[in-house]
Amino acid sequence: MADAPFRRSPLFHRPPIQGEAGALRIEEQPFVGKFILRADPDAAVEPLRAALGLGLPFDPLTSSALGDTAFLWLGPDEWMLVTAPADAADRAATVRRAVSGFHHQLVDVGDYYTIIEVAGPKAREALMKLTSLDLHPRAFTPGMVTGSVFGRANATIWLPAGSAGEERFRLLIRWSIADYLWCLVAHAGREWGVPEQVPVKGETLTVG
Amino acid sequence: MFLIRCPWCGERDIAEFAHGGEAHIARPEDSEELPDSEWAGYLFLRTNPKGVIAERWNHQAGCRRWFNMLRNTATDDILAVYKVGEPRPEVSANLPATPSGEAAIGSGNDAAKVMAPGERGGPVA
Amino acid sequence: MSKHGYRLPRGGLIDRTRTLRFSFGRQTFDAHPGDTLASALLANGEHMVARSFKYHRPRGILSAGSEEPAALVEIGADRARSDPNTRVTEQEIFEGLKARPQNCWPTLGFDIGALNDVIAPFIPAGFYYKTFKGWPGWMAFEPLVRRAAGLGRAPALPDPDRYEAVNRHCDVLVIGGGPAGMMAALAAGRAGARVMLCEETAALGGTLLSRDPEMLSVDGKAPAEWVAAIRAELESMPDVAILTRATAFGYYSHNFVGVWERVSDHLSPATVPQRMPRQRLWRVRAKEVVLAAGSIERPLVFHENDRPGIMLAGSVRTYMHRYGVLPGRRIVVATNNDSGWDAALDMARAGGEVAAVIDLRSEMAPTHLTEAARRGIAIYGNATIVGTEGRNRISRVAVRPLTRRGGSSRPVEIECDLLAVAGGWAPNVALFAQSRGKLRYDEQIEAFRPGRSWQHERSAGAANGFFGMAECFAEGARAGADAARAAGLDPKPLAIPTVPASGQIGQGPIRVIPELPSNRPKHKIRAFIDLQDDVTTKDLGLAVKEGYRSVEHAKRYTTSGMGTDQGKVANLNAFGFLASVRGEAIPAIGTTTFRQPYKPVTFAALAGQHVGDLFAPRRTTAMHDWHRAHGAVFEPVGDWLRARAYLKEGESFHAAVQREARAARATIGVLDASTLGKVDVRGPDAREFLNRVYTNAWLKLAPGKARYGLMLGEDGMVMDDGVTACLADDHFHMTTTTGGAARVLGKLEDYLQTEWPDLKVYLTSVTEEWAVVSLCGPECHKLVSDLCDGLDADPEKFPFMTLRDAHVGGVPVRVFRISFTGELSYEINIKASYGLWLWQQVMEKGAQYGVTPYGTEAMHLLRAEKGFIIVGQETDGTVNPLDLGLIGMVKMKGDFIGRRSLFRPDSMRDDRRELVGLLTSDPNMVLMEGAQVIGGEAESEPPVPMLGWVASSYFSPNLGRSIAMALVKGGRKRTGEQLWVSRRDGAPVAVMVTATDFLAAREKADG
Amino acid sequence: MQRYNVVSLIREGLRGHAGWQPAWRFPEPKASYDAVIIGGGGHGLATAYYLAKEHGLRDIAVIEKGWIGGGNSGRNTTVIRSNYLNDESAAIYQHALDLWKTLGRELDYNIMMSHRGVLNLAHDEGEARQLKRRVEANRLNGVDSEWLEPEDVKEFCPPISISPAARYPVIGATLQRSGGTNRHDAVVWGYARAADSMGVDIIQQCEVTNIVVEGGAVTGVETTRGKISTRRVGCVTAGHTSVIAAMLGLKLPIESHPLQALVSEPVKPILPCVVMSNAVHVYVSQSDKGELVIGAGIDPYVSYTQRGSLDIIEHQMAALVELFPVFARLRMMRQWGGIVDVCPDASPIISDTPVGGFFINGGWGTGGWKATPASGHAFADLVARGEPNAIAAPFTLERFTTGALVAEHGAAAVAH
Repeated sequence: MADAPFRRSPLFHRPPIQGEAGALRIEEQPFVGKFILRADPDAAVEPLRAALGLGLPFDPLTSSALGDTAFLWLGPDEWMLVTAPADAADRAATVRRAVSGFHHQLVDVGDYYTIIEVAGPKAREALMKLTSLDLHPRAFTPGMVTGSVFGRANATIWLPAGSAGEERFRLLIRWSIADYLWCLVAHAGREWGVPEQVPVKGETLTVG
Repeated sequence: MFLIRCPWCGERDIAEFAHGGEAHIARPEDSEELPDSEWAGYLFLRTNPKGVIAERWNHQAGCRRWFNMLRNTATDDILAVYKVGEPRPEVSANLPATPSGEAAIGSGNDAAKVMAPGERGGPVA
Repeated sequence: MSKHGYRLPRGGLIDRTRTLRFSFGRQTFDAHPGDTLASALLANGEHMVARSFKYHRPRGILSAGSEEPAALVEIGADRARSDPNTRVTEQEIFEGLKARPQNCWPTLGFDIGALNDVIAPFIPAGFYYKTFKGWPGWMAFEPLVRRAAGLGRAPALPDPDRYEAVNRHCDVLVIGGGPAGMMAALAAGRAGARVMLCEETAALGGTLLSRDPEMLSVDGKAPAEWVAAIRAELESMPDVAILTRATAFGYYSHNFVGVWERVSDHLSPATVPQRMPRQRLWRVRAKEVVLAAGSIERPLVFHENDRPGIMLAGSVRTYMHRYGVLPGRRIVVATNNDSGWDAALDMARAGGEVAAVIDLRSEMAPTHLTEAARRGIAIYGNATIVGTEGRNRISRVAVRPLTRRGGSSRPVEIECDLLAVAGGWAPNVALFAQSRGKLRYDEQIEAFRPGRSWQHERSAGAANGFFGMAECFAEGARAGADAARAAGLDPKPLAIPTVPASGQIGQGPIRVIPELPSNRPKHKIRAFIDLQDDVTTKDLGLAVKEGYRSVEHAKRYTTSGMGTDQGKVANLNAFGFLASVRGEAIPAIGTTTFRQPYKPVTFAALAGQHVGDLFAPRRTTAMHDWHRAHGAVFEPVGDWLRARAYLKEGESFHAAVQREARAARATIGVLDASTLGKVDVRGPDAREFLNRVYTNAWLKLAPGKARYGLMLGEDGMVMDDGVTACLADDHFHMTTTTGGAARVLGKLEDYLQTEWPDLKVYLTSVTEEWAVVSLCGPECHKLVSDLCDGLDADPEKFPFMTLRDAHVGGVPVRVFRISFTGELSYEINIKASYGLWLWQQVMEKGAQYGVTPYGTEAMHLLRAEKGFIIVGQETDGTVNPLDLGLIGMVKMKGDFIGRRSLFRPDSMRDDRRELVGLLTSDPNMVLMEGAQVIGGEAESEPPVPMLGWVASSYFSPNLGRSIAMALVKGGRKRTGEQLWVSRRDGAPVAVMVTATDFLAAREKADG
Repeated sequence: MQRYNVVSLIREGLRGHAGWQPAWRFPEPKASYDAVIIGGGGHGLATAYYLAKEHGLRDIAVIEKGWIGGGNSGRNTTVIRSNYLNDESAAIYQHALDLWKTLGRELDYNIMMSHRGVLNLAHDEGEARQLKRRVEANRLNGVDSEWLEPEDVKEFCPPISISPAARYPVIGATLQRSGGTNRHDAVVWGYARAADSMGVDIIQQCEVTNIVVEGGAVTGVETTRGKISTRRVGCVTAGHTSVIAAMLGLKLPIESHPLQALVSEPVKPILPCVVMSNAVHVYVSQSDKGELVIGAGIDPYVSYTQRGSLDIIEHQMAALVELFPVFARLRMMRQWGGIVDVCPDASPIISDTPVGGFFINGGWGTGGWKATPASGHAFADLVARGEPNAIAAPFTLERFTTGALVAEHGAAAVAH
């Protein structure tokens, strides 16, 4: 019944799609736990390792992961903590305790961003239609993460390490433009049979 | 299409960056006492050189850090990239022969397209 | 042969087993797969295919590639898919291809426009600068000129096709798939480099495909076989990509190269797979580039050198060996170098009747002379062409010795239906020049060749000035290895393919004569330089004579090289002629600029996938679907779509806004405020930071309290505003305007990173983490209490400008009691994913209070009733806080962004425009926003002195009259004065200057 | 000066065009001039022309480092309009428009001034509000300008799309009917020919390398072709204004940016007017030759290379196709870049300087072409009399100190 709280992800209206023979598969990963952590790495790394058993990635464009929990390097003093939906609150609390001793910022951005997962043998080729990043296997390796421009939108791309078997790229995209990016990725996949996806439109913009 | 080396993220297309104007223009501390002319200088006056410029860039779509860059505005050759707070590096550049003239090569000038008889060939060292 | 028209009985790379039909104008013809429109037309004996731009002279097919200046047609079956100015030499044939002549009326054969040719003596270069000035004026003549100008017609309907851009990085980009390019790709590929090989035509091979396989073998194989073998090896390399039908059109800075791929232009639209785009833009970032785009043959410059049937000798060889077409039966060859002889002998071997070879030189290669003599070809050494005949196709050539010995020798007339001209080969240096390398003029080949490189590229083969086949192989291998090494790989030496001695020959010695002499007086010679724009040597001479001596002036004055081919075959001849009339050397006069693109690229390909629905993102909130479902009209705010008003069945926009605004003060109004910018500000120095970025004071704001803040630029002008709340001593929640969110965060980060690195503050945007429901109205605290578990929102207990944490249905929310309307108001923030649910809760639980959703328009109206500003409406970048009467917002002590600028002389003027209220005497008269305030009831003659302008204007349902805010010179001092607001349609409207808080005024009035 | 008209064309036609005189001389620089104008572009040549014509100064040299009209004059998209917001701007741009109307006849050179109308599109309420404010201000300033509803826009410019479904729907536009385009080369050449005929020395391939100052005042300029003494120097070097000023140790409120433009292949008439859109950042007209002439925004950084980035062009093309879906299959034939000198308030500088006898006319940013005649007219007056007239006064350097800027970002946001 309507009273019970329900959640909606920004791509609620977009069931997974794929190209022929799974050449390219596109799917939203809703409600994944996401937090921005700002802190001095030198101060934060040990307490976090102790608390989570997970170190902060120091090197640009890298990530560290333990099970479903991962830290993504976003900047020299900025990371994204990514967790399984169910663990979000616990992990955040753990981190907050660990860094409480010194100047930091931990912000829940779980609903700010959603994740579009792009997988399949053509994933790299398709994404190269959106970004000027070099996604050649030699250049963009598992574990790497970085922000870039995708079409006309900024997003963060992350290739989780050791995703056994095939690679599953994850695009972290803001709620309000997730639908645009979804359709853009789909467009990139047209040549491999991904069905056309038309952005939500049809709003009345002019008053008669 | 500049290829800019972010000090943290490495070489990226210009599309990922935002330009922040001339670098090393510090905001006056004691603006209160500053004469109007000097405040105007801070607000508006720029060297706008034909030659090496120190300019601010922000890796907007990437790590969101500001950094400084030395570029030869006569050729768009990027000479150095350095972090905020670091001193401006010494560089040598392929500068115009005359103040308003064009760099010997690599400029957009229409006159500098053909080698003068006897001019040394081969690629630029 | 007549049975096949001009198709040779054998040879060529076309598929003779299949026949395709295509049409040109009203006629229908046969062709074979592998044909271009040009080779198919020539096979059918169709030389004349177009009319020139200015004189509408008959134009034939000169070349066999993208350098074609004249043979332009319109193709396409319908009004949406039609492509004007298409080069017949590039368009591949497909079943049902429809081509039409353009720029002629009524027909190609009989074109009224050709009258221009009759009056040609009176319309020389730049004639239009000298006339059409006087009565009746240019505007009267222009329409005629415009109708005569232009070439093809633009499509009449929107383009139904799809395009896309693709990014690529590679170690080595090889441009040109000829012998040099293939060797370069092979060398780099075998070294393990990431290689891209771009070939403009449909097949790799380049010149190899324009040679007689009987005469030229590569490593003992026929050229085509060798090409196939190398291509196979390249394709077997995982990191080598081969693009055909792909033109590198632009060499930009930092080794960025634009490549234009025609994915399906060679297919009938009906047969193009749905999933394939029509064209692609490849955005290539290459570590190293190999330029192997070959060379371009120049025509000879002589009287009447522009007739259909006059072709480049090298192109004739291409038509013979690549397409199996010999475009003439009785052939004359005119040359100034050895390559013309190779062509002539080629044609003879293929069964053409070569009537004569005319060579400007007196020294000719003995091997050529003997072979020609053996074949009974008449030889004219040290000779010139003095004229030609043939209306729509050449029929006769007149020849005489270049240097007359003793008196005039009557020209010899030679019948022919094809004149093949060989003016020498020029390296294709367009991309090298685009890369800003410097050209070097080489007297040996009488052409520019790559001189000094600037970017990471090197040229190879003919593009580098080496025309022999063996040289091209060696050059390519060298360049490929060189590039791979520069890219950090370790290439191994490559075996250079062997070719028979005949393949070694380049063009040999060359004799260039800027304008061949004729028997006519100099000013009667019509020797064409630019076949498209009809530029003759006479025109260039006139330009120099009149002072347009610089190559750029001459080019612009005559339009030489400014056609769709950008002078690929014309420019060098133009420079040569200009140099000769100026009595200088070519390097001394320089060249015009080689601009991008190398050849015209469709707008749509450059736009890529970013058109239509994907043109730009549209940002929507969590409640968007509800708004849509309930009659919302939206307004774009930045990239956001915000509900502007909710129209009920049959309700007008105005009525809806009035209803919503009334409800917000009578019962409860609810607004989706999610789009407001939100920034989480945290750190021990957060207060100090806010104190520096806002005009007002922040050091003492207690946790749980909120405050309105005003942000300026350093120029002292209002940049943004918003409410910022203190969550904890070192933790704040800042809000910004919807449109300003990104700008503000960027600016604040900038100050933190560069100006105040000492401040311990972190900023993180949380704009879209929160959905925001804004409730407004005297009753709304009840609804807030109903919604929030255990929160008593009674205004007494929940003071203005404070916040509370609470829960709705167990979901945590943050409630602010703030107001943008002057009415009792609360803003509930909830995680975005619950936004829609919360909104529905508000509508359900609010029903009993008559809750009414209102949009941005009513919100604007409500805040105006209270006299609140909207940044961007009451401000325009020239308005400071004092102008807005917000002096109370400006702290006296301590610096803040923009403070100093408030003390500049102009900021202290007492006649600055100040924000005031305006009330019309007629309460129903609503002023136009943007209307100008003037000092008198009648407008004087322009310029009318203006006192200011109306920023906001509404009919207020709650005040029962119209209200307006305006920025008026010395406005506040004028309070109580009468002024006037001008109108386009009618007399100025009298208005009373008032304070801006109309609600307060009303309350006062009501006592 | 040899007259240009149909009669002379026919006469010369009959005698093989043997009798045409050079449009200008190629004089050697003299040792001294009453005034030296640095920069042989439209503004510089116009300045020399009006100095000679209206101030009787004939002993003038125009020093051009390359060939006349080779800078922004030969690279701009020749949009002519005067519908600016502020009184100060309206005054100078309208003055220019009035001069344009008769300039062809005055110079005896057809500058192809085509008053085909200029549309400025509004795509959202905010833009509409700003544009309407401009229309109102224009009307009271005597600048012809009107507001069109979408249907009227479509009627005035048939190929445009006014689909309400568009990402940036056209919700209206301002129209200045007297605006339009002209032929840039013709203007440059016309001014040069007329100035030359009054004795002005136009010295091409001559570059100023230094400006000689004695006792705080200019005494001459050093050039690649020798020293020239003079007590009056007018700097009209557009993108290079800062570079020349730097010779005197002057810093200016100017930054020089690349501005790109491009043309399509020529097609038969399809676009009857000039169309500009700030929101999607593109402006377009069709030349007499049939090419669509298209411009966009500037690159954000300082550069003197006359080159820009391809992505600017890509955005520009997407915007164009969005506004004109029927143009999609046309082709970009030629692209190029210029160097525009941009002021913080998007208004020009016509000013004296701390150095006696040294005057600056620059900072026109992306909008200088349309002002050419008025710019030259007002600057000639300043160079001749030493103080700005009423039209130039608001545009002196002083405004940057007092803060009395002439903010025209709204009216000038997109290059034109």
